[in-house]
Amino acid sequence: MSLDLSPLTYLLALAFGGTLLTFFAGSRARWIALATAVGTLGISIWLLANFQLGLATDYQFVQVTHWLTLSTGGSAGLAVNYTVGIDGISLPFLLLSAILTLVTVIYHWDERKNPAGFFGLVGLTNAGLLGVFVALDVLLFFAFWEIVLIPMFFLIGHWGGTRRHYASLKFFVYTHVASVVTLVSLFAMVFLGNWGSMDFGGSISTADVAALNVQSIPQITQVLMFGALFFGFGVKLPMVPFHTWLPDAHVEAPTGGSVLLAGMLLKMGAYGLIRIAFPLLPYGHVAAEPVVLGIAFLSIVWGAFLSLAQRDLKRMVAFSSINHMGIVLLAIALWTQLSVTAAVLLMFAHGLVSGLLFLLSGSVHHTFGTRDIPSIGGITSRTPILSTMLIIGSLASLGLPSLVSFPAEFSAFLATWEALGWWILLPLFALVITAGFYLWMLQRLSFGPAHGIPEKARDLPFNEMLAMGLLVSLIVLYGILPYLIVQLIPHSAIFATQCFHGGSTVCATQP
Amino acid sequence: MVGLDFFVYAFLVPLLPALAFVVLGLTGKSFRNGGGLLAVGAEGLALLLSVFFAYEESVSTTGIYHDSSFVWMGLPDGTNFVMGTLMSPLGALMLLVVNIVGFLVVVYSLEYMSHEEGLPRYYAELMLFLTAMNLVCLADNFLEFILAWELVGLCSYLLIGFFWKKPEAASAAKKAFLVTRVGDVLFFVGVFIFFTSLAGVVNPSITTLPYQGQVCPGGQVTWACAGFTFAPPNANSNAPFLAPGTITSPGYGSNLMTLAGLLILGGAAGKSAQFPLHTWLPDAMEGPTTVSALIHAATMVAAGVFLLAITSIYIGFTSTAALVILGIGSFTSLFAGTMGVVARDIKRVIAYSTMSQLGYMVMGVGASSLVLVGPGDAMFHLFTHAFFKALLFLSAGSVIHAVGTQDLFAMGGLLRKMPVTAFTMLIGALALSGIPPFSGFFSKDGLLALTWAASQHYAVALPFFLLALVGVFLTGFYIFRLWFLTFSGSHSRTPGLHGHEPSWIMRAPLVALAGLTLVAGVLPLFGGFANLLPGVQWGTLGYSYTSSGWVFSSSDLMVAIASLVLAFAGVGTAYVFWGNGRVFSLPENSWLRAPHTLLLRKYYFDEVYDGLAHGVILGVARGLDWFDRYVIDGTIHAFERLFSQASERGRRIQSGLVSNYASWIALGLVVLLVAIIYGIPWLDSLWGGG
Amino acid sequence: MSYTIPTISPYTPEISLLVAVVLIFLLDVAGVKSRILLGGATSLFLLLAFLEVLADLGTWPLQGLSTLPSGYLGTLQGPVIFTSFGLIFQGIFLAVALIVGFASISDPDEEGAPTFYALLTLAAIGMLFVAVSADLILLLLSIEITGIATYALVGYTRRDRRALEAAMKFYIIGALSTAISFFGASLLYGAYGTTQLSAFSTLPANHELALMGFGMVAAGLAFKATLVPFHMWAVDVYDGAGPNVAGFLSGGSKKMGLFALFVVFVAAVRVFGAAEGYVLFLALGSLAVITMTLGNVLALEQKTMKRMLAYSSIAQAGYMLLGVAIDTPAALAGATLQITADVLMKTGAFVVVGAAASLGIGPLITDYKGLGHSRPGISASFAIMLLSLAGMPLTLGFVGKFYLFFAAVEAPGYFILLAIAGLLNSAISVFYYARILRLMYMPDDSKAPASDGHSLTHSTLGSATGPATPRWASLRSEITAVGTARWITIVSVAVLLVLFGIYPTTLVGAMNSAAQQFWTIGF
Amino acid sequence: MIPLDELLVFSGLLFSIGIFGVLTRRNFIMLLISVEIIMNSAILNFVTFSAYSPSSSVAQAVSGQGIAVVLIGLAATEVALGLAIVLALNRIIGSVDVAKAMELRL
Repeated sequence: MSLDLSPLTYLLALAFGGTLLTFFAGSRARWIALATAVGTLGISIWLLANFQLGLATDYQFVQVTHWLTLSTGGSAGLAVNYTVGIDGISLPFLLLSAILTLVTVIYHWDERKNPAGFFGLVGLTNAGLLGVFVALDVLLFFAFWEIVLIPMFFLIGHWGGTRRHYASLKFFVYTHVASVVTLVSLFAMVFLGNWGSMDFGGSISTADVAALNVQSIPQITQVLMFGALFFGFGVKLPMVPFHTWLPDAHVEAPTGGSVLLAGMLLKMGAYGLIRIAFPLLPYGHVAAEPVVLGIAFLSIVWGAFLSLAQRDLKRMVAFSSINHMGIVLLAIALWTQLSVTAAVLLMFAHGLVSGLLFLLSGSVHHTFGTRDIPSIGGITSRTPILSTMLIIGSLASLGLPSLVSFPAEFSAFLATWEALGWWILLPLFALVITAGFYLWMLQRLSFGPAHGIPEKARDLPFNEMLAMGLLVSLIVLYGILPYLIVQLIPHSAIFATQCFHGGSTVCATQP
Repeated sequence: MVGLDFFVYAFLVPLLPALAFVVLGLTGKSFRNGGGLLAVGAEGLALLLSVFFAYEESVSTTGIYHDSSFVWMGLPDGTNFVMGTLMSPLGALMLLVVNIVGFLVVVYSLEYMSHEEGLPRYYAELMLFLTAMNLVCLADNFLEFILAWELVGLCSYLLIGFFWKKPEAASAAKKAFLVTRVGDVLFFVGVFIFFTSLAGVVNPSITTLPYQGQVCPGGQVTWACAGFTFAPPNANSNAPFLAPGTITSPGYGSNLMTLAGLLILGGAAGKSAQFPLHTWLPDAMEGPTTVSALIHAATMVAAGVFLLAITSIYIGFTSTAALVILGIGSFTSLFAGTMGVVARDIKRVIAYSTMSQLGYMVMGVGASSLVLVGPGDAMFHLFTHAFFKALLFLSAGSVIHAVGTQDLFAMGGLLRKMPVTAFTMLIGALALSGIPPFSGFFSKDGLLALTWAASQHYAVALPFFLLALVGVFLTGFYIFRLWFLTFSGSHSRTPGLHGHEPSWIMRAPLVALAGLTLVAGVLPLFGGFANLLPGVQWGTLGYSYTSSGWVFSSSDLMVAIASLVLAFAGVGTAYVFWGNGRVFSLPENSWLRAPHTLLLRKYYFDEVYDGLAHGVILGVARGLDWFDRYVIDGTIHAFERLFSQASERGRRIQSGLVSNYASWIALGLVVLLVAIIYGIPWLDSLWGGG
Repeated sequence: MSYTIPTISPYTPEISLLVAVVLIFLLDVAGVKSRILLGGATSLFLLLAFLEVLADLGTWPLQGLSTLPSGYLGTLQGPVIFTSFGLIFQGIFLAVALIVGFASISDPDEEGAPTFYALLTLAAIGMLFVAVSADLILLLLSIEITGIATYALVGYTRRDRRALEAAMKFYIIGALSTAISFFGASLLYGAYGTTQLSAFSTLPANHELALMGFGMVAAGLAFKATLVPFHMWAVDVYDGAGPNVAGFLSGGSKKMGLFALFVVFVAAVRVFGAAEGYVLFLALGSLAVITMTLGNVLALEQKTMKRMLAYSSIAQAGYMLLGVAIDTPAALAGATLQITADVLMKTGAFVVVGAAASLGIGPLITDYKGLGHSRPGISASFAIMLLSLAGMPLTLGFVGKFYLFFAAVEAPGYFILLAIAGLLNSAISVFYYARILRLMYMPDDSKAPASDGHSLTHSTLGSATGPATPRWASLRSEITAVGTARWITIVSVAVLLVLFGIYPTTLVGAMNSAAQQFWTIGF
Repeated sequence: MIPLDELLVFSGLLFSIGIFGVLTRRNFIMLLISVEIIMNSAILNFVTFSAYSPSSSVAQAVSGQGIAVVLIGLAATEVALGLAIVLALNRIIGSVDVAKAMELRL
């Protein structure tokens, strides 16, 4: 066995090893969790620093190690490899996952309910997520994909709110159903494409998607396969009408769980679309385009309206996630370089922003004992810092320039305009609604005369402030200098957007 | 003259307040008085710089400095989103306005705000506002413009909500943000059209026009190449800035470009409180008076006009779009004026006058686009208006500071108690009414003359010109109603109301602004100031300053005389009703009652919009929420129940009696055998052996 | 017609176990009833046999597993044949027996110990012969040896009413099925004139007779493999039998039935022409789908842990049947892998049920509430087994299911429908596995307000999360309560599941080459 | 010699009788007997087919009879165990009626 290990292997080893240690660390769990989170963040930053920009032809930090062979009746069988590697699309997610995990650990620093379990599960979520974003093999990808469900199930079910049992089961079963649907399609792709191994990258150059023989798959089959993949990834996204697991899961999840759920788990679906469904099934996505776009628009409008109707702060933020992920889906569906870049950037932005907002809803809850927006108000007088953070988070989420969502949403909308013209009015209308529900929330919660505030309410403790401060500074940093992230993406986005429909290397977005 | 190289440092203008913002935002509490002096210092430096830049621009022949080297986001396909600075005559003028008023307001705040809670927040937000506003002036392209524009809106939101404990303030802040957001959304689409379509529809001949959108090499549509950036293709070129009359017909009067122009107008209307997106501005008076003066009178609301002005230069409006712009502006000028006539709140009256004056400016941009000259007149009015409107607001602030109420009918007789304030406010009121020699007369006359000229070419503009004239009458009427109600008479209408003059810290800005109001009107006569106002038709009593010098025009004379007469008539009428401490109230059964109520309720726009927001939008949202919970999620639950029921029923097969199990086995055996023995041949024949 | 003198070496596992049986009888006669002694000895012999099987595979140490020698290991004429496929199953059967035997050391009942171990070992011997049978009669006889031993094993205590009822049901249905399969065998004998499995690969003159024979044999074997509708005994028997015995039935006896189905039908596939074979496998596929669906759906609403596990076991049988229904090397390998995984997880799960009983935990699923906090060791292991059953990654169950479903997609024709059905079933099954996890780890303290990890609510939740005793101390008390042997078994099974889940490389390699050989060469 | 067909029909009848017995009887002993009848039908088949074997191989032809002998032994073993179970069950529930042993259900 070769010892030529990729740094990504070290990253995964650290994440999983740290998690294992955390589970058995008892009262010292939080320190180990912190060390693991810092370590993974460190490696991610090292990867960022050593990532070669503009080297668009292939994945970087690749390692291909034989894992197992599936018998296919052929002579060689089908190799399943431990293949890892990253490009500019996956790297932002690695960073985001490490950041959000760190933030979660800091925020929950004083967790008293079985801290070893909590931090261990958070670490396991992180490890699984990192795995999803580095895996370049179908089995590996799917394995990590499913691993993520497990800790999240426990996090929601044990540390969650009053209806946590219902929510955790719903989350688990719903998303699992979705994943198994994708699995069939993934298999079909491997088999129908005559893949030599289950790798979809790494040993195969990104640019060489043709090597996966996707164009040889009959068109009707491609459409079916695309449908299955789209459903599976879309539930995770989530797309309307398969979204109802999300509000429940979010409302019941513990704060850190929500942060990871919104910040990272939703991104897995979109990542799957960008990485697998769209580039590998060119005809499928072209044919399904109207449906995908329709669902994207529906999600955008639905998320915005439903957020407006919520009384629960967390539920509101959850629905706003549906809205934002709808924009992501829209951007992915357009499948141009600009739009895919926008989608990745928007996900990065949404990870930071929704992370902040979920931290805030957690803090609001345990500071005031409720998240019901109408029953508290004027919190600025008692908790100015919390209120300030809430304002910043809301503004970031409604797409204020100089905060990170703006460049992403702007480019996404620009790409939408370029491709679809006047349909742009729909998401823009939703943008107004988005501004509306956030501002309405601020008006009721932060401003006005104080009411409903319990006597013992205190402003944010230091660790929560630190966690939020970290996110806010990143939101501002990447808002002012978006190229720090953007420069990674588009080179990879070029190759992700090339499709090989009809033997042409020109990407046909519209049929 | 230092030369263009010095413009490299243009970024310092926004940077100085930005630094102050960061310092105040992080450590504001450690400053005495909330760090006001720091703000004054930073803003003072910015003012010095902008004066200097404005001077350089006015004497420069080359005119423009452009730097867009900072790639904010870039794509390999050549689409680059850049940030940079563009120092142009218009920008320099706007910079001057912003920083003069900004500086004076910050100084004024030192005393006016000194008793308020949360001063560090106040100054930090003010500094952030000035940063963003300076950035608006210097924006190099539409993206940067939008960025700054939205930040300005944010500061407006935060500062309107400064007294956040008041529910009205919180509500007004939200309203301001949302209504301008609607405009912004339209603005975005307009920009998108420019970005994607301009290169395709631009008439090749207009590449000769240095500041308009260009056809990109190879027909490629890229960011920098699609008219998205304001700057000329070869930065720092020696091409002269637009001389009057050099704009030819846009030549690309396609419907799409018309639409784009109207969408830009939508953005401008949101920011500049033009009909029908005007409802937020009166409510915005819930903010501190200083904020009203700076943001909601002099600078931010004028940014909409600025947007229209630069768009008219760099891209141009089609005639249809220009006509609509003219119409909206003119209509708003009258529409706002009518509401100003009945308002009781001193600040709201001034707010309506702001809307009205902004309407004149918007009308001016439309008119200048119709007659194919630069938007100099509108910008000139923006310039003068900034001073006298800030003056009016700060004077009103002085009054409010002294008497503690904003109700006009509670005041009266303050002339003797606050002579300086009364005097400065009088200057402001005269300027607003358009009485010479105050600056308002000159700039407003230019606009009216321009609109008259436009109506000569496009008859459809004539009614709007008349509306604007009626607006002149109303302006004189309502502003002097305000002045008389506040200052005239021998005693106040509220017993125990005692006014007093503020300290010199507050008086100094008043006096300074009064001085500026006096001189601003004639500034174009001096030096190269007119260079800052491309295409200005500084028409006074029939004389227009054009490229060929002073030119007499009898029609201009008529316009000037008409507006003068109307203004005096307005003031006179006001005197008749309100002068000398008189209080006019409408008779109970007057036929004017109904219109009066209509005006007081602001034409019921708030009610309609509220109904739309709460009734329709929120109603739809609640309906969808119900659907989401009970239909979509209900379907999921139905599946769950289905399986659960199936499981519960299926369990009963397991009877526990072993004979039953054996029966099932026998049944299974039979089925299996039948399937194998008869099923196979049957299926075989069915599928033809396949 | 000449018999070569059989070499003794391939039979060393069987002989070792026979020695063990004799030894147990002798010890019983000598009055030794100690479970430690008897169980220890049995386990040692089972381990020995297991190692011998590995040695027979020529693969000791383990690295060689992926490169099995091609062709038959022995070329014995007559009813016995050694294939690497069969040897792998020998290893699987011995592993089950070993798990059950070792875990049973911790059973309290000393009186029945000799009987138990003797029967267990006898059953194992029968299973070993099943794995090497080349003759239908030897196959059925070996199954019957195991069958009789297991009937007795279920009711060996003779005092427990439920166990006896289970034994009775098991016996009646078992005897019925045996008789049916022998009847089928007789028809096959009539059709072919011989009972050698290798002979079944040609089409006989009277092929309707042969078809009937195959159908009846299949029905008889389906009883062992708990395929619907031949499954109903299983639920009651698993429920009534001791947990370890249930584990043995589910992990061993059922797998034996499946193996026999593989053997008979892989031989039989060559009987039929392409079209008829296709339809036959379609029938088997439907049977698989019905089995897994019914198992999973009925498991949803079960109240007791054992019955839930029984239904889950039935559902798993449905998955494994895909191995023969799809009939490709990949499917066979996948099914074998899934069987291996199931041996560990299902047997382990039943052992956990026994451990829970010894902790005073009732039979209901809800009785497991809060177990995760009071008994971390076995709960974590149980959780791993359940996750593996649900097909979650990092466990062998994931790899097995993944492989099986891949095989279904990979196979030509409409077998992709089987994959979809299987995956949807897998999704349903997650529901009831997750429910147990929830109960164990998320005690139902719903009256406590939501926690966000903060002080306001923590005082109330602290009590629900169990005593704050040091972790290792509580683990020690857990080991004492459960019994060392049982505890070690449970934990090692869980660890093995994870280890093989992460590194299935050699295991999969072995399955692949064995399945490939077996499928290509047959008998 | 008896025709093959008749023998087969006979064994088929035996099989059916056995199955019928298993399905209708509640008495454990009767069930046992029914199962044995099925078993015997199988044994009969083996002997029949052996006798009618067309195979030239003597070993093959005779093997059916050998199998029959083995099966008789097997059946005896089975019955022995079955009786042991029924005795133990009878001791506890006081009946050999399988309908009395229905505690394990649903």
